[in-house]
Amino acid sequence: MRYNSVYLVKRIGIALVTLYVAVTLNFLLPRLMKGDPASALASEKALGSQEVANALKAQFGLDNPSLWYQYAKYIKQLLHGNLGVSYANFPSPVADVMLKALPWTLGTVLTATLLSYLIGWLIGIRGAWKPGSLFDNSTLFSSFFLSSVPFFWIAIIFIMIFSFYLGWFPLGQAVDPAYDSFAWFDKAKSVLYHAFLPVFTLIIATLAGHILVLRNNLMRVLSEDYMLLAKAKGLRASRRKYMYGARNALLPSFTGLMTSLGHVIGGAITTEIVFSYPGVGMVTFNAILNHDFPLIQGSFLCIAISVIVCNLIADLVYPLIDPRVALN
Amino acid sequence: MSDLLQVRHLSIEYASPRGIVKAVDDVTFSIGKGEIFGLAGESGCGKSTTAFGISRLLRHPAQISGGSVVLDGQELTTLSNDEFDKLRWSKISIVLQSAMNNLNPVLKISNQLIDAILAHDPSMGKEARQRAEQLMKLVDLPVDRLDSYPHELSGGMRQRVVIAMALALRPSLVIMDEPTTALDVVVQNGIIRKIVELQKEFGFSILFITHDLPLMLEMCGRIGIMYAGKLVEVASREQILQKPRHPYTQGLLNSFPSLSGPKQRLSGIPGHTPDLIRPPAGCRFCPRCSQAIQECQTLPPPLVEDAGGQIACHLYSEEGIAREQASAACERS
Amino acid sequence: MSKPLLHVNDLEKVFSSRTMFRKKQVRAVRDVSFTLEAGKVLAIVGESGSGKSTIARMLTNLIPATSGDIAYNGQSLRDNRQLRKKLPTFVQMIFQDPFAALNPHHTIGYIIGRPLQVHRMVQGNTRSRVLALLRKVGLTPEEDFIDKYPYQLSGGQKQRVIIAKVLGLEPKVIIADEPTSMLDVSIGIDIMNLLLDLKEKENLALLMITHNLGSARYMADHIAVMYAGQVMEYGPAEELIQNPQHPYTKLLLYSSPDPWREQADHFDLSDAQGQAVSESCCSFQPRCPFATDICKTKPAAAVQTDSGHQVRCHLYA
Amino acid sequence: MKKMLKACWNAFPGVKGKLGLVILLFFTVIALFGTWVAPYPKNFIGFDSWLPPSVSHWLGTDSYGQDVLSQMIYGTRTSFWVGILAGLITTVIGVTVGIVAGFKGGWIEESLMRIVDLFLIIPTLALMIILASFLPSMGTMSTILIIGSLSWLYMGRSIRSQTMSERQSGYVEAARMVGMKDWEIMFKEILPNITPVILANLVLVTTQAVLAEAGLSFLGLGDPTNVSWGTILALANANNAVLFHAWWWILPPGLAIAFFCFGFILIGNGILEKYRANRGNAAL
Repeated sequence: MRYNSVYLVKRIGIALVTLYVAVTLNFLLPRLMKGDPASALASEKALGSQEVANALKAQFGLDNPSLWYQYAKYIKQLLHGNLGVSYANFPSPVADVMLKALPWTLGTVLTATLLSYLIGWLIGIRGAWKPGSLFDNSTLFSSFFLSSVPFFWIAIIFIMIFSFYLGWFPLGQAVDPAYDSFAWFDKAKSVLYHAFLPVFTLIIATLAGHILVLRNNLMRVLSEDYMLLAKAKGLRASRRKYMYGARNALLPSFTGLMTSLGHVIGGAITTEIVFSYPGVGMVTFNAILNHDFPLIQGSFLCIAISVIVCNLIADLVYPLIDPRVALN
Repeated sequence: MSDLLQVRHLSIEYASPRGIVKAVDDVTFSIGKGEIFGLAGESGCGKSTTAFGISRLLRHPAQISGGSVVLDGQELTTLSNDEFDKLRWSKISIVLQSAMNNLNPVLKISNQLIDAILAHDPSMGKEARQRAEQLMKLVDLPVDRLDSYPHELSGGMRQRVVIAMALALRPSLVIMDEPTTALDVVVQNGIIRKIVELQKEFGFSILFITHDLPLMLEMCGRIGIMYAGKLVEVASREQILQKPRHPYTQGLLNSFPSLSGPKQRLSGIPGHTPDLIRPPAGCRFCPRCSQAIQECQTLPPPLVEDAGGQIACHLYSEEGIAREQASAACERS
Repeated sequence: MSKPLLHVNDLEKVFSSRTMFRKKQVRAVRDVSFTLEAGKVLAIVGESGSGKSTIARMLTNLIPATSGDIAYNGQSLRDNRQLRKKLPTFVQMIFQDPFAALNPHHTIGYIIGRPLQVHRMVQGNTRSRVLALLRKVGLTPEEDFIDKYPYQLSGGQKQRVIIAKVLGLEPKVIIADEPTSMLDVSIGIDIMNLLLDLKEKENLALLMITHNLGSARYMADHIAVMYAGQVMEYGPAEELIQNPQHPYTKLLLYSSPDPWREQADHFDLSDAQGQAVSESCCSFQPRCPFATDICKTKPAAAVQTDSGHQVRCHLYA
Repeated sequence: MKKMLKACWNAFPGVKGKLGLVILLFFTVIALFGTWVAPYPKNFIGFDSWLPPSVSHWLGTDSYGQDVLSQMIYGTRTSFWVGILAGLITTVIGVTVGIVAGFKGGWIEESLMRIVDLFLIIPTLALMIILASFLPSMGTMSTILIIGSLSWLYMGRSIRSQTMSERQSGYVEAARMVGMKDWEIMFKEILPNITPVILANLVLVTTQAVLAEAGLSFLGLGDPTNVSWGTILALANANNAVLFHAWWWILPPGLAIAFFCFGFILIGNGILEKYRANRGNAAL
């Protein structure tokens, strides 16, 4: 493989440090904000019985006041994958709730981000290739407009048009009520059928950002000497556009793709609520309603971890596109 | 020596917020087959614009507003884009200033050498690689460098690759726009000697553009001097060295500190270049010209062709010469 | 012999960059020594990467020297806070790119006037002093120029504004880092003439840095030719141009285009620019046509030859 | 007065700048004079619910019988102030961090930028949710503080890269040659040259702030007592406005947010274009 060890170690190092900070943040937040963390994490009234509350306090070391002890306990629990117990859907632990919800969110968000990046790439290129043309101006203005619209509003509008008035898509949920009885093929069909609108919403909502970034990058690349040389060589327009123009414009926007992942997940949280799509967003929403703090913390941690992992993957893919990074 | 390229009354302008800029105004010259023709002038005189006009590489606001360009008897300005693309690189190729980015940073050197060949002859396939190796040997570069990326080469090596690339399809005209300006003088010397050697071997013509007059005088057979969009003088190397006629050429020659001549104070040229949107009525060099005469303020100087080449200056036009003799006569008597 | 304004002794600069595992050291400047008297011009000539600009930045304390001594009027710069605070009124630098050296957001009056206030050269209004400086550098009528913005000036005019600003601090030494390489030649000559006149009138010491031997010969009384951080040859300008000793100086001379020269014998040269230079041999050895075994094993020391030049080459050891 | 108006008018360059300014003025007027303009008092539930738009209720009523138009007008005030104040807080932090990190370099820059990169990866909205859900009381002020304290990251990084490119330029080296102090170089020499980029970023950040506020209130974390475009949308969704064909309850808040932010983005891009057009005479 063409990887340069220093680059690899550096990237994994950064990912681990970010993860560590996210975990520590997750630990510190409830303690900094509200008075007694114990009451937050194991309040009797929510669980209805004293022994359960005490058992939980012991498990999380909340009975011992020293912060470090609690922190050590918290990390130990975490390594066992035990994120505490969720109030709302007691007694199932937070980890199970998360495992059920995460695939839905990751599925929609990742497909939406990649598709939106691809479409944004194509539109951006076509716009930048002939600047000032009708196509370029119209995409530019609509991108400005789209980038200033909240995710969930687009979701509501789409439901109103496509589901309610036109009836093409379901009003929400992730699968048909009779999902379990389906054969695997119908299951897949129903999942896709339900997932289409949320993914479509996410694509439209994030498309504007990608178009603008790519168009600006390509405008800069087009003024470079090697583009002029490519034209002088009489190369076909398609080769110049993609092998020379787009490939160089892709590089800076690829790092943009990574940082936008966090933004997309943020948007997905609100979109899932509109579609009542059982992803992490929906879980977080219900957790907030029921003041279910362990679940809130758990969902935040899952989001942070998945984003960090995706970024690490993108970091590892980057040297394959940009030769300058991997080899020096 | 029959002419390869004839440029007649070429004019190029572009719209700027402050008005129409006449970057190139009524330029006429020709380049013989196998001749190294130099186009010299200071920044903003339109030499690069002329070259890009000839090879139809003008960037958006600039466009040809008049004149004709004939290559090998074929008029270029009226060709459609597709017809012109057939000529690109097979008849005319270009070498740009060796800035950091005249090679695509994400493509291997071999791909960039081959894709010009493939664009014109897609069936090449395997031999394209051998052609690329041939080209590298041509410019004394190690063949194993074919698989490295541009950022791994030194400035000098990158410029040699670009020169090899320009010769990939054996064009009849190679335009070189300041090819060695960004390089150190020792590396530049090596590359210039390699260009002259290749020119002798393949016999293509070169349109060499630079602001470095001494370098041009060492390399080009005939030289055209441009000032503020006008071609003021065209003459052979010896003519310009011994007896430059146009006052601007004399001023230019008097601005370069030489290494071998006596050490004396040089005067350069006072003042600065005119505004190309509203150029002065008469000769554009008049405000800075020490030998300006009456007509210079009002009348643009006609282009006079004679044994010594071309000159656009009232001192050498018919009435100018007549007046010259008259004033010389009264001085003597 | 007037006391040397600037005395540089065994100057050295090592840039160390640390990647994850190994420490990479680049010796940009090695054992450079020279002196500069008032009213005299020294030109440092060398290719890009020869360390000439690094020396300029060390002399003006923009970057610290790794070792060696820089003394102004006998006072060493090393750990001398008083001199460092007052240094701008002693040595000033003219930069290579006039287009970038002026802040596009300030008027010419502010650009020239502000340094006067920083060093309290003038109490209160600096306008009259700035007008005088504009006159001194030939930007007349000065009333036109003082309220203009940099984008309204041509390259040559911008360089004159920079010279005016530098003169405002009444320095003893002016370092010009390739002052004319970004300008057209016809304007560059005027700038060089201006610097020469100012050197005479104000009795300044001028250190000129350039890659062009022609302008070095035009301006300088002494020339130092640098390669890979070391001074290869140092001597009186006219002498060095007419009778070069060091192979590299000869190479530079014959490579520089000069149509008025009758016949120049050419070197064939390997384009080995940028090869790693080890300490154990003469740094020019990889590209030197006259390299012998001794050149490959022993670093060359600077030697005084009979013609008064200092040459760092085994041929003359 | 006329001259000041003129200066302010061409401070918003180009067609985009002017269009953006008009939109911004429209919303400012409503935000400042909302109480007089709104036909009915705030949160007044005196009407039948689900009334379609009519003469008395231009935008009809919602499920609680509140007049949507007046709710929208009051909502403008919250979103406007959240956008502006959060934007300002973000800009101040972002610019200081960006300039100091960009100019000082060394370990200061390294540590600041590590923190920025760290938080940029973690989704800011998730962080906001955590902060908001744990805060005892959620007033508008705390919303502004949360959004402000978390959205300066992107701006800090872009100002830092801009400062670093300015630091390399000649006039900064010339300023150090003259012996100017660091603070003067940072704020009197570099700052004016990056002001256009700061303004463009300010505009972008304000848009993010408005969207973040809408998101938070949509999740029920906004200030419960106050009304904003986000809360209107949240109620519309919670009460299944879609099933009741209540488009007049759903469309206006979304469009209002969109136009408000659109105005800002237009101004931002107008400024950036003028900045790029005359990089030579960057005299703003």
